[in-house]
Amino acid sequence: MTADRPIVQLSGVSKHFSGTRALENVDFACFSGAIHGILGENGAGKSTLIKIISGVLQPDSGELSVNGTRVSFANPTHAVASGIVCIFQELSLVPDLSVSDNISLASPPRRFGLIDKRAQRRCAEELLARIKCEDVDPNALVRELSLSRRQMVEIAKALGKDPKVLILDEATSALTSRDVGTVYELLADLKAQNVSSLFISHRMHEIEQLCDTLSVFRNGQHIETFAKGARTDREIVRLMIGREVDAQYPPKPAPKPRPEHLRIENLAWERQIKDVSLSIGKGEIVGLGGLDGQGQKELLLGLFGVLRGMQGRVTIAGRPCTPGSPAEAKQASLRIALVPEDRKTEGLMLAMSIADNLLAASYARVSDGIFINADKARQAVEDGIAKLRIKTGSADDPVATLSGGNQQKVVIAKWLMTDPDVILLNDPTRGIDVGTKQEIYRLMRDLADQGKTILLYSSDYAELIGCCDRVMVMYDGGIVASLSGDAITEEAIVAASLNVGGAVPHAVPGPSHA
Amino acid sequence: MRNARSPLAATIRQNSGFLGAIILLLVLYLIYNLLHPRGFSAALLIQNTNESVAIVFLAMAQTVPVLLGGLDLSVGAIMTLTNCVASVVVSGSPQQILLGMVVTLATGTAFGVANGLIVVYGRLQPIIATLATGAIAVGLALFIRPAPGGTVDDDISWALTNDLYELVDTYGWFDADAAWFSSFAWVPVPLLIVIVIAFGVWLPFKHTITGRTVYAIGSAEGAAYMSGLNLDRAKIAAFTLAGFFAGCAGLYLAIQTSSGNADITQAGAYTLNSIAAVVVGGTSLLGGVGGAIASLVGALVLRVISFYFRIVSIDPLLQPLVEGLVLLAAVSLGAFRTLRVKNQLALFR
Amino acid sequence: PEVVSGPGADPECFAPWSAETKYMQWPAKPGPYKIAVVNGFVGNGWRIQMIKTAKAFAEDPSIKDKIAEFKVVSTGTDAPAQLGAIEDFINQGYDAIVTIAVAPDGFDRVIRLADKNNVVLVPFDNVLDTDAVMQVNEDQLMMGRMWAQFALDELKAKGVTAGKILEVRGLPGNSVDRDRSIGINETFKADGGAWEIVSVVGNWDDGTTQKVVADAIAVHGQFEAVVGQGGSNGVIQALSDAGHPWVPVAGESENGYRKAIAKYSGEGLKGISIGQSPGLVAIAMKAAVSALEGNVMPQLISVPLPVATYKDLEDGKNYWSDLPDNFFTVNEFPPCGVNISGPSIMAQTEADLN
Amino acid sequence: MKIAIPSLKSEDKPIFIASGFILVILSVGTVYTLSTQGTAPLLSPGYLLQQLQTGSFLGIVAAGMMVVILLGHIDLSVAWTMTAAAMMATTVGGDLAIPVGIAIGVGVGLVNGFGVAYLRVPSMIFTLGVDSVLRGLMVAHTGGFAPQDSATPLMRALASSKLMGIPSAIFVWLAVSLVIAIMLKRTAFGRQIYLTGNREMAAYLSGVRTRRVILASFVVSGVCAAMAGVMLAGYSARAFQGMGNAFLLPAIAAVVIGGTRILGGQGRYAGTLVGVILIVLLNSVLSIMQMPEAGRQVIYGSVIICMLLVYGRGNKVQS
Ligand SMILES: Nc1ncnc2c1ncn2[C@@H]1O[C@H](COP(=O)(O)OP(=O)(O)OP(=O)(O)O)[C@@H](O)[C@H]1O
Ligand SMILES: Nc1ncnc2c1ncn2[C@@H]1O[C@H](COP(=O)(O)OP(=O)(O)OP(=O)(O)O)[C@@H](O)[C@H]1O
Ligand SMILES: [Mg+2]
Ligand SMILES: [Mg+2]
Repeated sequence: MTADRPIVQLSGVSKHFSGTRALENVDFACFSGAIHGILGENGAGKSTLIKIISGVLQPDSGELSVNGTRVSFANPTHAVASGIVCIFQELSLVPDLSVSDNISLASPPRRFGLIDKRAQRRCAEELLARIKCEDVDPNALVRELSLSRRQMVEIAKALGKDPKVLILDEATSALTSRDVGTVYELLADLKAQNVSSLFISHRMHEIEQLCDTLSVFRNGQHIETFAKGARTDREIVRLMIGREVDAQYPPKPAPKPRPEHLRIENLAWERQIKDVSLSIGKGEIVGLGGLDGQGQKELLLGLFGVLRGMQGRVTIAGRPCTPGSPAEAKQASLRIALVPEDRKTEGLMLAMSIADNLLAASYARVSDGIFINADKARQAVEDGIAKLRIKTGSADDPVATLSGGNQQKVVIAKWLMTDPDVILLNDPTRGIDVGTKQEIYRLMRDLADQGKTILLYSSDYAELIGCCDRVMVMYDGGIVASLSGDAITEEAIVAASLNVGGAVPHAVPGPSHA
Repeated sequence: MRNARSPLAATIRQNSGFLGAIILLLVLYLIYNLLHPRGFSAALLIQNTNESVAIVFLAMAQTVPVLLGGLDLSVGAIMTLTNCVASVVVSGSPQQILLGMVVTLATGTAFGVANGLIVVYGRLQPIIATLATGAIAVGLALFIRPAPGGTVDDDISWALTNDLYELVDTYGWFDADAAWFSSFAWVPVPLLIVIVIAFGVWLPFKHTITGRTVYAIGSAEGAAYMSGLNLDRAKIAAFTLAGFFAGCAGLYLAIQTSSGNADITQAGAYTLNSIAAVVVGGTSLLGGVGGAIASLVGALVLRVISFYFRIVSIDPLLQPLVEGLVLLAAVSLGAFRTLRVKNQLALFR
Repeated sequence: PEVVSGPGADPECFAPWSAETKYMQWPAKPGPYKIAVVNGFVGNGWRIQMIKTAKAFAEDPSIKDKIAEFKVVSTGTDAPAQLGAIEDFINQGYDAIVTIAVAPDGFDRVIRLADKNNVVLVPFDNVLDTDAVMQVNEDQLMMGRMWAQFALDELKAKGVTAGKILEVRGLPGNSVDRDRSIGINETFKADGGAWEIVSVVGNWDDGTTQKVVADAIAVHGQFEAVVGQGGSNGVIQALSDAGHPWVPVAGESENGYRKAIAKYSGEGLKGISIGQSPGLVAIAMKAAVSALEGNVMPQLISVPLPVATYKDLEDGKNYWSDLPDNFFTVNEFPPCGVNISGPSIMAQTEADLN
Repeated sequence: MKIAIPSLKSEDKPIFIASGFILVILSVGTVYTLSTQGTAPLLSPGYLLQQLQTGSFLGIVAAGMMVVILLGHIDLSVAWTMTAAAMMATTVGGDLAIPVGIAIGVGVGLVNGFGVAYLRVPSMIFTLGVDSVLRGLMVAHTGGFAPQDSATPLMRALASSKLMGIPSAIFVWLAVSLVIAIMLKRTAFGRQIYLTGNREMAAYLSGVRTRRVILASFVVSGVCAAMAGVMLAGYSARAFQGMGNAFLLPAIAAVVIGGTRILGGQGRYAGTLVGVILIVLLNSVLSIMQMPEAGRQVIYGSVIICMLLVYGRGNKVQS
């Protein structure tokens, strides 16, 4: 009925940040009852677009109309009042408030002008049930939840605002496939109620499965909008990054015997890691799979020296590896690197320059005695930027001005500059566009070929399948399956993730063909 | 942990610092009374509450900006300013006295509003903005009262610093010796004042959207903004409330001493003690966690510690050292938590 | 207490402030007594010396037997805490409380409670603006006048009748500062000479005083005399660092200041030293005991100003050239039997203690 | 007067504005002296050098304070660190005086750093506790036996003698400034201070030993305060109780006026230098104008607010 009148429409919208052109003369429309995917590489302007739609940013020029009337939102509250609800790329939950407080943060049920905690809790329970998250305690603090649970709470919170237009800016980047499935169903439900959704994701298969209209952005420009199926994947990728991308994943080398490098025996810590044993060869990429929060993060942190009171034995090239801190882990004798989960709080000093961030882990390498050698430092920064093709104006700009994907590249580049030997990656491609992802995959393989040992946790099964020589699936703190070669399939990973067989592994999985 | 789904269990888990402070307070105060020759008497309770009111109010004042993630270094100065204002206006007929009290509280509140406006529209860091406005407040106090003195009404001073009996007796509202009254005639008026303000102003505020926004800002300002909360209003409200509580402290101080005194060192000492009280109460200086009631308890803990110097024998020249060590120990109590932390990332926030 | 007519006991020691001073009498209590000293701020030399004097005097044979329990607490510059401490000692059943008030007002409640419980409350040094309690002090107004008069006399002797005088004030807002400054200024005004008084604020603190005096010299060039309320060591230091010629100086009773006067008076540093003595605490304690014994006491006890000019300085008697600068030389009051000298408590060495 | 250079980097802005304000203060003071006594002593080298001399004590304290503030912490113990260092130095006397004073600073810094970095007590409150412990120690020290309090000749020489007509204290201040400035800009430790101040968790995960950085920074602050205390004792020729009290708030104000972010992570040393000069001159001119305390406090507060407002209102927080 309203298919011909867009619910949200932008015409001629431009937005500039000091020096960067984030959006340029963009015309864009979204219709009721549509699930509209937005694609584009990192820094294409997707987040800027939805920030304008949801009132966080105001366009420099151009207009925004909702339901045919011209509007100008001064802040997100105005947008919410018009039914536009956004789940932002950087979550907007308050960690020290409870889940139920968060869900009805801006407009809680009230009695006598005061917040009615009980009604609020009921409301939270209903919404959580609707997205099948009954396991989340409405009284728990958001701080106590894992990232994927937080994303689900964020979705519940958005639902509670009764949206006409629901915007998800990479809101599924940390979700496991079960939750993604729930979100699919939810969006389908909403669609049936004539609610339209704007969906941003760098996971092509998600977009494909879910959306009925796709729009591609590149360099701040709206390139094209088309119906699902009108274009092939290849074509879409070309539209996005302006060039062909053939194979997403670099070819895996043939399985071959590798000398054992990193060996983990009977590792245990608190209740999160239970008797994990694992051995990785030189030049091998081992994936960690499983649902979110099954101890993968702790395992990586533990190897990196962050956890105290670990039990078990870890050796690197036969020598014991017991770093007491990241500083010890990165030292010459161990040379471990960790790309952490959350770049914003764990990876970057947002207000500092790109150069300072890149050098953060390698001052020792660019210093002569106690003084920093300015030439060496500049050279190292240039190399880092070039190696990962970080899209930046100047290395002296604050890292906060980079798009999410480029920020992620800064974190990776920072660690590559230390010339690590063992590389621990915690979901390194979260929020990264296909083009960049491909570069990162190639880089990982190159590093492996140079003899580095790589342990990769990813919430994206495709990535595990495409990149890893072997995949360990974790469940409740332990490794429940070790897959290698052709056995690495989505079915196998999913089955193991849910621990369907209830298998408890005994044998120490060794390097392939060792 | 996940299984503890009852709201009570969650509350206890999330307020362990506060509960610790309450237990500490009860233990300390019990022992003090046991050691004191007139322990467990109404006279002692009146004396103890009287001497705690100002710092309790100030600790509550400090809490609200701290919850925002800022510090208000002007609370002591606002107390001093309102103390001086009260010493001028709280006298005369009962109506004038009442008006004077309102004016005093309004002064504190207005100064808080000014702090809020500067922080919000000047986009200055609270800690440094209030360092500056604190100097201004003390300056104004000195203008009003270049030398200590003043004329606060004697009756009100006596009535409000004693028990209910004296209050009723002073103003002759009814027969203070009435039988029904005797069972709570001993209740100290200052205690009632603190309870009424703490539970009548703070608790409702905490359960408004603005109050919750204060917590949200302290915990994650960006998220609060993105969630469509009105940050500016909450920030201004927080400093306003701080000004109001500091005004309560200044007013009570004026009533208690029947005078005003623009004492710069006292203003500074009170500000710093208010921060200490907030920390001892279990409110995080990073914001988002804690509350004014907790700080009330924190302030009482610090006060009770100082009571001990009057009943135990220590060399008077070692007293400042012991005091310092006890303060250091009190604020380091929370450190035991860090020794238990197994995931070092939990140490940073 | 009852207001009675004089004369009071031991007038040599407990001199009434003026002819109008009224007298008070408490009902006699059998001794020995419980006495507390409630100090405010601690953390400067004067207060430390005061506390040491109090402790030493409590052990003095003349009074030891009359004291059953003696306690000193410091509450900091915190009026409620000081009031609370006084009230606490009243509640604990102490017989007398000696105090340095953090403010000249605000003690109505504790005065009322003390009277109700027949407790003798004796403020000294920083006294109260009330005549309802017995107090012990030196006459600050008179001190200001004597300082100014001395400077005027010395200037006259030099033949100087006009010029700039530097006045160094104390802690702003304090009544002692106010009274001394009034005394100084009215004396200069009364003189009729063309004196221009430049005031700077030294907070009674050596460091601050030194800085503000140095600044004033840099800006004004030269002063005919310096009348400082405190921080006298700082005045001397600033004058000497600036190469300012020695001129008449009025100041307190720090040993360092007296040393300097003794050394340079020949070169023109004609100095007068009048100090607020930490020994006041002993007189206040003695007065409290006397009141408890039922003697008639003046309401305001005036302790004579311990004046010493460059003419009467004598090494080893009223200053000590071989001892540190920071203690206050005037500590003892022989008419009162208070014989604890500054050096005897402030110049003990570690060896002396053994 | 000075036209602001158009493309001033935001970090340099405070330095230029504060410098401009220094000129304003001097002009106001000069107008005052011209109108009251017809001379302009404030513009004489003698006066200015004297201000720099007394400013050098504050300057050295502020240098250390800045390092700690860059971390997002604060050191409220500087007042009694100064006093304790000075008193212990004069008590010991002789050649050991200065080393003992500095050692006190190291000790205090270690305690502060331990409490803040390892026990993770907020610095605002831990250093406050350390300050009162130090005060207690000094009271006990004076109370126990009479310590010697006169400064050694070397202390006197460092603080109040002149070299080529310039007070030697200024040279000490310059030397400290140079060390701190180079340390902040050109050493790994300095950069790690900024990293830690911006986000300790990310710095820690980058392999920065953030706890040691914090510990060391507090030691720097403690040593600076101790040096200032020892020199102040040299300037006054003696050490005395409470001699550092007048330095805490001005030191913080100077750092902030110099453009250092009070929450840490941003700031240039040159700013602190200018901030110290501004504060010292402001105090001095107000004292010369015989401004009553009330007016002085109001002006003090207003200056800080106005300066910060013109530096540009802080950036909005991003999510
Ligand atoms: N606050 C800002 N200041 C300066 N530049 C900015 C700012 N926010 C975004 N930009 C720039 O605008 C461009 C578009 O950024 P935007 O966040 O919209 O990208 P995106 O498409 O969401 O990328 P990603 O997929 O990485 O999230 C980028 O070049 C980015 O560097
Ligand atoms: N991204 C954000 N994150 C958190 N808070 C924000 C954000 N943007 C704005 N705010 C808050 O909202 C308030 C209002 O912002 P707004 O942009 O309307 O300010 P303004 O008064 O228009 O300022 P200016 O005149 O500088 O543009 C700000 O004071 C700020 O605290
Ligand atoms: Mg984005
Ligand atoms: Mg705006």
